[in-house]
Amino acid sequence: MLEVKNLHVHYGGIHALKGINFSVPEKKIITLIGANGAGKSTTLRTICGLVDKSDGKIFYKDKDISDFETRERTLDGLVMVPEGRRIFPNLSVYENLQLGAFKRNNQKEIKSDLNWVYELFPRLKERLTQKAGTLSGGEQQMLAVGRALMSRPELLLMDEPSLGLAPLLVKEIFEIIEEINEQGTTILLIEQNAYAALNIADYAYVMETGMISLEGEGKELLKKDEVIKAYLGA
Amino acid sequence: MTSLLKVDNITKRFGGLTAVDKFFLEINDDEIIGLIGPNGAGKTTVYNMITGIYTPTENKVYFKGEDITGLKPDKIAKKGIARTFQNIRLLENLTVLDNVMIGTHLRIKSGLFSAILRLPGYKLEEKQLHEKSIALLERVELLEFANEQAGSLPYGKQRKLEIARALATDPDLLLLDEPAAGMNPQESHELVEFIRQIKEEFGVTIFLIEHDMKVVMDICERILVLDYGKTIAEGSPAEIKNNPEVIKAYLGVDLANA
Amino acid sequence: MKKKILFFVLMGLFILSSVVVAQDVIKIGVFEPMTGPFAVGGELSMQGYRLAQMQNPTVLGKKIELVVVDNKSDKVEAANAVSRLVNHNDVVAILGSYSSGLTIPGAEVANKAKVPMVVATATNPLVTMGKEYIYRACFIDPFQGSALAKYTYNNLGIKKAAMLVDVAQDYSVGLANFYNRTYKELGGEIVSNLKYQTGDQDFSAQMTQITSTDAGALFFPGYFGDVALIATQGRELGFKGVYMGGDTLDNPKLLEIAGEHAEGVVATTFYHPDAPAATEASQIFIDEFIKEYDEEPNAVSVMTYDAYNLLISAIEKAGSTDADAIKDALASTEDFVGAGGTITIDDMGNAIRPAVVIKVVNGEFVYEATIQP
Amino acid sequence: MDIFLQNLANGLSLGSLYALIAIGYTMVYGILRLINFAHGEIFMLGAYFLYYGVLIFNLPWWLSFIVAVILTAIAGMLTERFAYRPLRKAPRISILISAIGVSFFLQNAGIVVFSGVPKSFHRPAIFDHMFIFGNIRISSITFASIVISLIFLMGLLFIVYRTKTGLAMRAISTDIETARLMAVNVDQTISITFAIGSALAAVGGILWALKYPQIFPLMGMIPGLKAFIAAVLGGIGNIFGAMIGGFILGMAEILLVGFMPQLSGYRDAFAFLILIIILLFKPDGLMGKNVQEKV
Amino acid sequence: MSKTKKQLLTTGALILLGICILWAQSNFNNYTLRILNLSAIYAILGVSLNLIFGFTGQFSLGHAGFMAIGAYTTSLLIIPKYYKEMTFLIEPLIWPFSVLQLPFIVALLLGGLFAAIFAIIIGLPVLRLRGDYLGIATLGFAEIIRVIANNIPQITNGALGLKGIPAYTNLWWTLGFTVFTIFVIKRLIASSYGRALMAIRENEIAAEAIGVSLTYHKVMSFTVSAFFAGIGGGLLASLLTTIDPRAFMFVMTFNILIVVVIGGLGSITGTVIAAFLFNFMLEYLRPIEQGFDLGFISFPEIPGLRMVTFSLALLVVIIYNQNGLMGKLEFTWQGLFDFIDRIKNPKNSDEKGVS
Repeated sequence: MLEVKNLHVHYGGIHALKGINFSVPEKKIITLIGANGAGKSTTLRTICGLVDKSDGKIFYKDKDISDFETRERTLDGLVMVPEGRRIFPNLSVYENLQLGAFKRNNQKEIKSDLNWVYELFPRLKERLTQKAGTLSGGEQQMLAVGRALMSRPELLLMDEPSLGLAPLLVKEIFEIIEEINEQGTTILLIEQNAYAALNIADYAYVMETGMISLEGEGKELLKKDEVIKAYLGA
Repeated sequence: MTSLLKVDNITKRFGGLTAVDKFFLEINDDEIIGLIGPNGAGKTTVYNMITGIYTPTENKVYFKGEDITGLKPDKIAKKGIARTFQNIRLLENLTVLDNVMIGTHLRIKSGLFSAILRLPGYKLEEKQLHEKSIALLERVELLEFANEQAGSLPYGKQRKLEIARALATDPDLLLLDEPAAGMNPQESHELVEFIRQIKEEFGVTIFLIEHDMKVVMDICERILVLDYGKTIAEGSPAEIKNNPEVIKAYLGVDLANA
Repeated sequence: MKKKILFFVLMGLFILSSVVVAQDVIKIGVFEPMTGPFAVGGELSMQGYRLAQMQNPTVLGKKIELVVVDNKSDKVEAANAVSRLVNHNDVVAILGSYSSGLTIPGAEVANKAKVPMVVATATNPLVTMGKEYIYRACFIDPFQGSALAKYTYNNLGIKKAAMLVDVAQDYSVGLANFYNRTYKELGGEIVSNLKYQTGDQDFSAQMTQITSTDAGALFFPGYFGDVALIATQGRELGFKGVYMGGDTLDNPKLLEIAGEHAEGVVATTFYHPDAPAATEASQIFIDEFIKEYDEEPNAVSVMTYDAYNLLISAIEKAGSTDADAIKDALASTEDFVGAGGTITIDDMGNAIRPAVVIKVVNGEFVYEATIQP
Repeated sequence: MDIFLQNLANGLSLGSLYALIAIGYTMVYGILRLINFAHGEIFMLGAYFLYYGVLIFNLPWWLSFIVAVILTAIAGMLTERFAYRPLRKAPRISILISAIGVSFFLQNAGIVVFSGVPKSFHRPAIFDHMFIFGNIRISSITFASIVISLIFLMGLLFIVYRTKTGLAMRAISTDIETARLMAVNVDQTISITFAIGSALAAVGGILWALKYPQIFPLMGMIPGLKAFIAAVLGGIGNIFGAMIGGFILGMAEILLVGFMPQLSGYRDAFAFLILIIILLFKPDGLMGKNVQEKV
Repeated sequence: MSKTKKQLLTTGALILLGICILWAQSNFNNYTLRILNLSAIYAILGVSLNLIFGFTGQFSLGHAGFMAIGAYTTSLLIIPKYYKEMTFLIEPLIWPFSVLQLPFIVALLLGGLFAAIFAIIIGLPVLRLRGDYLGIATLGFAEIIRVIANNIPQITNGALGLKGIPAYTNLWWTLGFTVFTIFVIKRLIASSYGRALMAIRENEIAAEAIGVSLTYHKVMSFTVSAFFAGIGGGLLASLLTTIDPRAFMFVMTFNILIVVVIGGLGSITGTVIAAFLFNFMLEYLRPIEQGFDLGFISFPEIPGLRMVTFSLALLVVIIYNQNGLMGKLEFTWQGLFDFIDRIKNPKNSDEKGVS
């Protein structure tokens, strides 16, 4: 579904991505793990077109989308849940969800998707008219995910969904990721919480200083010594 | 003996919402205390009240027996309370060294004119501050980055730098807001060691907020659990881990034993 | 890099073009506000200069070139502009500028550099004071102010008047001051002395206040655009007294903007074709002006027209472009016949000339009276 | 008493014009966080377009009005396209300088093209009418401007809070990047914002010229500044606040002169003084949201 | 590079500047000298605005107000008595200004001091505001000062303005004060206090949390900035020999702001370059509207075209240099030598560039 080929990114003087290659097959959960500053977020942002690549190609649904605008990519079902949730704090919860469905016009479908989101996140339904900025961190994360779902993503990119969440919520959010995937959405996940991520991932890549250093099936990587030592804690 | 910090049943309301309800805490010298709780429970609000960003709606905060309620953050920092932030707040466009040196500014004795005219008194003081900052950077293993822009450091080092900068203010009490956020287990583990060491070396008392249970359980001698602005439990790590109410509100059943 | 080169080449061309000058011309500098809040003044002034130049293109057998520099309605630029005319363009003499505030810094520079200057419309006494190279074709505010005050009190018999003054304009403040003084000396009473600032366009509060008094006249020494608005709003709010103002009002635009509300406005100005002081040059000027610009002339244009001719005749009289010779010729001007009347220069460098009182009747300025200095 | 009522009417009249211009100002600010110093010049363009429409092309009034508003909206979009869009990723202050540049440009180009001599703006006879209630006189333009301000306020509130474009505008105002992720067409939405803001400025300029019937290239400077004060007073970015701010400012200016005529020379300073005093008590303006940074 | 060497170089450069001034004063015509003086005054104003805006991050639009205070104070203290009697037509000048006449330097410094005192009075309440709100409030104060100046003829002579100000200003004064301003502000920036100012710019919350008093430092920066603005105003007054309140409209502040932003916010070098560029460009564009003949093609005279071109040029410059000409870079001796090095050995620099 997504193919990244020899992707290079420069930030000012820094060579942030040094030619990475990976692919995301349909209906799977793929995860990128790695230390801070390894270039995971940059990868995701480049795939969405928020960061300009300096070399390489990105194929999505067999199309070269390397030079597409962010908006075009989103219209085509490539949707990101950005790091730090980035909900619109001044808008109500409902309006945030509406924005997720911004590109769509079929009110009936939107309505049914809304109901699906309410089912996934009953707490959002209770707070529809509240300003999103007044939600707690966990609720904001749910809103960010819910908002992304409202655009009917085919490939959902998630940037550190568990960041800054209480343990109970971390668990909940991973369950939801799995559920979304079961409904047919492909997921590319970046996580600090390598343990949880590898547990749900079909396939995983380990990133180090702008390169992919290791890859394999999620559960297998969990057993690898270098992964255990570096990312899971002794 | 008076305790180092006494938070006397403070309450904070925003409009109709009670963010923190009668929070009580006494910290003695040399303790490491943890504050945990679900997102939105009011943990950071407690910090903000201690460091002067908010003024409690009710009751007072005492530091070394002195009422510090309503003082401005810079005055509180001068009294000896330093903090870090949940979302790192470095002076990103300044160098690593400058970040630390600004931390020493509050102890400066020379006046503005002395500084502009470069009088001997100021020169000497500047030299001392410089040396102190260099030593501090060396201690936290950031000396090699001294002249780089703080914003260009990798995330983990930024966290460290923020702690170093807080230490530069010569605090007696250090408040760390989610120091391990965004770190992987290996990094968190190193952080725990780091915090332990600086506590010993700099003789600071530490009060931290953290979600990473491993870190909290490892390092804290005493833990408070906040939920909906109320303290729902207080005790040793072991007690907290098995407190049913905490498990229900915060830890979740299986993760409690992780 | 290519862009930069292109930029410098263009830059170089401009600089070059200003250096390349034709030989047999006499250069006269003009500094006027072509941009900024006084752009209107600059434009009206240029109409007079241009018309005069067309009729009188040579002096001493050489072609006259007008070097026009913009002073942006800004004091700093006014001084820069004159400095440029003097040092960069090497002009023989200078004409300008519309307002006193702009003329004074320019006059300082010119006087210091010993370049003669003829001022057309700046009426503040300080423009020429203490500067031997600066002369002016118009009368000055103390005369105009007191002339108007006398006219109000004696001719119209109005004993109570109100004033509405633009505190940000030296012209307005100066004129108001002299009017106020004379009017009080005569025994009149200023029942309301209100202020506004350049740029204000709403005068409803001021006019409401003035309407509530028993003032028989309102003296508003402002620029014609503002005055047109004041007159309109005053009538709308029911003010019934006589409107009075200075030379800036002698402009057909006032009648256009204020329309019927300008009816009855009384103003002092430099000339009127029906005035006894009018010369044969007056009618020629009016005819030519209408022919050239397709509109009625205004007081500013006639003064700049005269200033140009006054300067040219002085150069002719001096027989050379020597600054001191021109200066002396200017100083000794006697009974120079201009379109706006006859000018004699006094020992302060100011023109001795009568003021003409005009009044708007049926949408036209008509001659009322002449006040001798 | 009559004088007081007359002053109230005067204040209302001036305030409604300030309000109308302030709404456009605040709208652009709300979306782009840009103090559009060129707003006053756009306002000027509106008046000139109408002038040329009626006088040069002899178009009927209603048609000239529509054409002028549309042309001004296009002018606003063009300034955004060429002077602000290239700077979207630049520091905010650079865009501000660009706005100052546009303002200088339009002023000076106005002088070159339209000439610096004021033009008389002849109004249709209907606007010459004065309503007289006892001793109180109120111009028909006052009623027109109040009614038009209210209509536009309603229309704007509808667009901003009830339409998809409005939703996009509000999203962009908080977070452009995330708005892009929602497939919002950012450039187009900002263009629309400028078009609406400029159209409002045009309507303001035309009403202003009807009330104060002379137009000149710098006519927008002071009304622009006052509208800016009004917008800040009400809490910049807040449409309703701008309206309130406009009325407060107009009323305050008039009442100062009305009740303390000896201070009439301080009128412009008074506008700022009110603003500063209000800001000292409400640092984000009257209706502004307290967007204190979350720590 | 060693410190002594740098100091030596700086001293050398200053002596060279002195010689240049000496030469310029006798060889340049008054026009060029006037533009140079004006540029130097703009540099003083720009560098001082850069302190509060570029280094402290406080959006201040009140510079024209401080200039006005400095200009009026200086002027009133140096205008000869007979001129004061002659020009104050509306109301006589109040004591003690009516009798005082002080040396230029004293008057200038007092002008700066008055502006600084005013800055403290204004700054204490206003500097609590942030961002655009601070900008409009300071702009408001500047306008209030101007309006007051219009309305107190017994001190300012109202709109008639002050005339007969002795023309003391020359390159020694203007460039001397430029050097002095740069010296003081650079020293301030490089001190612990300067770092505190930059901390406030970067992140107010963090700065306060590490003990930087926001009020003290903001007001301090504002005051120092106003002091030099006052001096700049005084120099300008003596250059023009006449001032009135219109000279200090907010457009004046905008001009200084343009200089600072075009030069690069937070770069003193950039400000100085932009100050000269701004004034020389305005003058060099004059031929455009005078109409000119290039031999093969002739352009008609279009009054006002200069300002149209200038504003377009301003737009182009800001669009192509979004962070200003210099960004945050400063001139240093080290940088100069590196630069010369690179020109001499282009190959060398290529290798360096990659690393």
